[in-house]
Amino acid sequence: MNRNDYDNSLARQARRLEEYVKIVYESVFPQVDQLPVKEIWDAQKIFITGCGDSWLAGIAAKPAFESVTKIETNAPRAIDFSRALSNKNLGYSPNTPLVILISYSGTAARVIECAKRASKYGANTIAITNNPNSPLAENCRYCIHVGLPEDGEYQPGLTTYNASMIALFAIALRIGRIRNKITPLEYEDMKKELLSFVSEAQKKVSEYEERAFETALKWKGLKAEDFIGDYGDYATAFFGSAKVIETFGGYTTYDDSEDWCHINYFLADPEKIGRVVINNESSPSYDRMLETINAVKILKSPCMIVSDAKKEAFPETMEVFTTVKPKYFWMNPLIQHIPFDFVAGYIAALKGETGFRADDERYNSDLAKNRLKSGTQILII
Amino acid sequence: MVFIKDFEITTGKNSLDNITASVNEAIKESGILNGIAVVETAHSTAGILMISAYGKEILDDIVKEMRRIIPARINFSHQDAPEDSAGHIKSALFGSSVSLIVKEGKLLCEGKQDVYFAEYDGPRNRTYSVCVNGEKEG
Amino acid sequence: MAYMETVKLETVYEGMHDVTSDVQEIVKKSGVQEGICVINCNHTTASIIITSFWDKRGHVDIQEELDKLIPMRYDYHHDFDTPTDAAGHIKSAICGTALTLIVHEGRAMLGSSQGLVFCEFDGPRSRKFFVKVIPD
Amino acid sequence: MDHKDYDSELLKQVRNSVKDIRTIAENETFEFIEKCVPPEVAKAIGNILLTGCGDSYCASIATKPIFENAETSTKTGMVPGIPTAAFRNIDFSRFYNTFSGWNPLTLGRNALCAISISGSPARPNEAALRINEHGGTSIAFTANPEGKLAGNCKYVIPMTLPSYGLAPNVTSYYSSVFSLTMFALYLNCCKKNLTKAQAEQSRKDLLKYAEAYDEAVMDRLSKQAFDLAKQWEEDGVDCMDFVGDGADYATAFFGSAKMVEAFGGLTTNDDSEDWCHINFFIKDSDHIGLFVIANEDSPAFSREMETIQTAAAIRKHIAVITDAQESLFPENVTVFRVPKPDSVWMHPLMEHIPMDFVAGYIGVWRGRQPFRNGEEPYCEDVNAARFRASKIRVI
Repeated sequence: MNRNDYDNSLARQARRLEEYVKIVYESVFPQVDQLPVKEIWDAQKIFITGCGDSWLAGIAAKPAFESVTKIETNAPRAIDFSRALSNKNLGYSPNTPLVILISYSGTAARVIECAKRASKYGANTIAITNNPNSPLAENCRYCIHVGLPEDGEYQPGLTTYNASMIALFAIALRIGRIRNKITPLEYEDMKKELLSFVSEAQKKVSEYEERAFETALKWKGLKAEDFIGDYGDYATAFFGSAKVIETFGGYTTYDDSEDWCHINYFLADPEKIGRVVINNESSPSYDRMLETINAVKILKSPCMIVSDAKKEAFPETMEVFTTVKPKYFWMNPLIQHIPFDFVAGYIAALKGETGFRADDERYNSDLAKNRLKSGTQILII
Repeated sequence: MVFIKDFEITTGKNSLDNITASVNEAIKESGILNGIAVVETAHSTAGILMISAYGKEILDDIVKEMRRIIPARINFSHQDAPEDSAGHIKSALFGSSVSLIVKEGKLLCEGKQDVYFAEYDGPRNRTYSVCVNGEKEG
Repeated sequence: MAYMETVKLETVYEGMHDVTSDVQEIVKKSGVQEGICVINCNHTTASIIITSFWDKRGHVDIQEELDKLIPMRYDYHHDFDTPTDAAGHIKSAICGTALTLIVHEGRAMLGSSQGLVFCEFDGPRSRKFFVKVIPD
Repeated sequence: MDHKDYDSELLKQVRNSVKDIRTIAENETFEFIEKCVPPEVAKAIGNILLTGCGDSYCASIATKPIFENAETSTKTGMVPGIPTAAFRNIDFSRFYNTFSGWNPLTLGRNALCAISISGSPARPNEAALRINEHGGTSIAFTANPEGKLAGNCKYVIPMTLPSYGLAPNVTSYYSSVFSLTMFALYLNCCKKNLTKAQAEQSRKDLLKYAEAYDEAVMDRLSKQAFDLAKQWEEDGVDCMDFVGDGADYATAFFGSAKMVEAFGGLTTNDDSEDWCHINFFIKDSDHIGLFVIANEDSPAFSREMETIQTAAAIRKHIAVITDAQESLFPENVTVFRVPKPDSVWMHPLMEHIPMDFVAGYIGVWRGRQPFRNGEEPYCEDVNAARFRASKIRVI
């Protein structure tokens, strides 16, 4: 089995991790530095929303926003923000809440609907997109263009996910700096650390790739993948599950460390389910997740762990991918999805699957094609 | 004869750090007996001040008055952190360099006034320089 | 018999909204000829003041001078909401939120240049104030 | 064989739904709640935090809108209620305000409803200890008033729980959703967002909605579920995904949990928008069953309809739980027509029934023990130490 015969979109993007992060970094920070001071000071609550990977980027960036800006930050589902959110959260004060809306193409109907609802209440809205004259950008007060080359290979991918996260980190740092929650020293250090953390991670990418290919060979025949992660790491878990579905359409499920013990512990054929656990020493639920990992050991499932802790912290039967330990823990979700991205990409290549069922016309009919853009938009006031 | 020495300093928030010792050090090192010593910082949100050497409490008064005159408002035209925007104004108004007379190898203001590094947007890593210009012999 | 009404208005940022006609109308509707008219604005970041209505630019001066006196500093002790809100509380406390006018011959007595102005110190917001006309 | 010929502790619970709700309702009156949490304590609450594990988390999501009084239809002219947040238990215990810090001004106004039927798992107790630590009010919703959780909480609302043998819990879900609903209405009364009459009326309407699941309706749903389950088993459906929005997401989450508990079925759950972005691309579309909750008065109904049409073009096995007309849905979709309640927030109490039936029937056919009781390797985690003996750490 020669790995080079099974190259794939996710693997190619993972190898260019640092390159893309730099492009987005150079593009977003100057734009974010233009965000006006008064509205940043008016924001008493922050919502980050989007669909699919964009929504997950919001969940992944929650720890960053809460640590750096000290403002209550929520990452609701787009459908919940636009339709279910009680309107007591909106319009109670000028320019608040700050609503950050993410859509790479800027055309996702639901996210535009969220932007319209937020604007109706005088909330401050910032779009994160790669298309500055998209309908989303038009419906938002400010637009952060992530600056990725148009023709890049991003689907199925991780580049737009990382791009959204870098833009979110930039906004969080700007808010933290303006509201004096982080000192000028910390601000400069965090900006520098963001790049050095990614370049350190880039050095380990080829090691991840080799080991991930071995895992892919072992896991190719499994019935399903089950992902476990808490809070910010729940996004990394959910992202892994989304990649499985996008690349080879496999069965997956995901949960947090506590609820997994109450529900997914009972899944049938545990030996045929590959578990992917994200557990960082820097996480407040690190000790709880260790207990969950022991329960996984009891089930004798094939298990892969992504962690900033050393291999020795975990049962030896488990495949541990130790990632670079960041100075600021909230940067972990930026790179901790890489190991499993390789696994998903290689399993798909080994199974001969094309991403997004491109070869199956049922998935590419007109109805299927504009399922995200068309559809009724309703304004709940 | 011109002698320039650079210094580094890590400041705190609203800090006023007495840097007279480093000015004397530069003068001694230069060997210059009579002339002037210019103390300057190239940062746009910091400054160099000469403050009476008679009491620490004066420093608190100075910091409070500076903040009263130039409050760290959120509606400055300059779109940066309030302390940063106010810092630019303070630095411009209160000056970022002083020239001190050196007489017989010593500062004229020795014992009466001290030289302070004023941090208007800290904590930060800062640099400043002392340029001693004059003659060595009497 | 006393008569009361609520006036609702949508303010703008640093808005100075002339509400003299609203109040006079309520006094007229009350039918009270001689008595007093109490005006209450129960907000903590807004006020109702009496000032000249001839030159609207004068209203801008009031907001600007208040802003100089009470800058929108970020380091107020009250930092639960926003700096604008913190400064707004002080401006509102200074400018007051309750007024009483004399009603004579069916009208609230105001000087030839006096007008009632609703000052918004933390807008835009939807605001309301109460006018109660009480006969002698 | 007919659906009536099958029985199990799970199916018994589902069939006794209305009877059990009547029993629960008899005890869970406003006077009873008032004795547990006095009005002056209720009035002082400014912020409701709901948390629990598994089904209790579902109950939190299901009843959040009732606390928030976010009645989108202005029928009862309800005014906005209390700011409310529903948390995954680990999120509340270890992450809530951990990075941003607690707001000193609202410490005393936070009230946590810690929900746990037995009161024994570590995490709900950890949550209660945490809110006590941070100056908030802890309220236990538990069927075991002498249990650990009741001991750790300042106030206790004992929940009536008709007992059954070991089985995936459905009755306990009625108990927690109903108790939380009564507490939410009581709270809004104390805070003058609702009149006593409106609260009483809402309670009557809720019971009327439960009663609407009468013999005929339950029999029809049971038969439909039986036929669907048989068809899906014959077609080799080996995975299911569940879609619900807002409070209906609780029903989707609950349904997926029942499948796992009853027979270890592989399930995942999402909302109607995100499903189109992710689960739409699952390859083996002939062997995966989709459940969608789509009620006519739900604010997300328009999106749910679009998602059902999109799914119908690629999937064979689709079931919809709705109070709308069958004719609105594509032919190849099985429509579970359920009664229509007076208020949108009432749906989650009952709309999970069709899925419970399906879990029950498949559970009997596949012959798996509920919660894999006694089965290897699951039973090696003795007495569910994984969540009962988990170390409590209050931060």
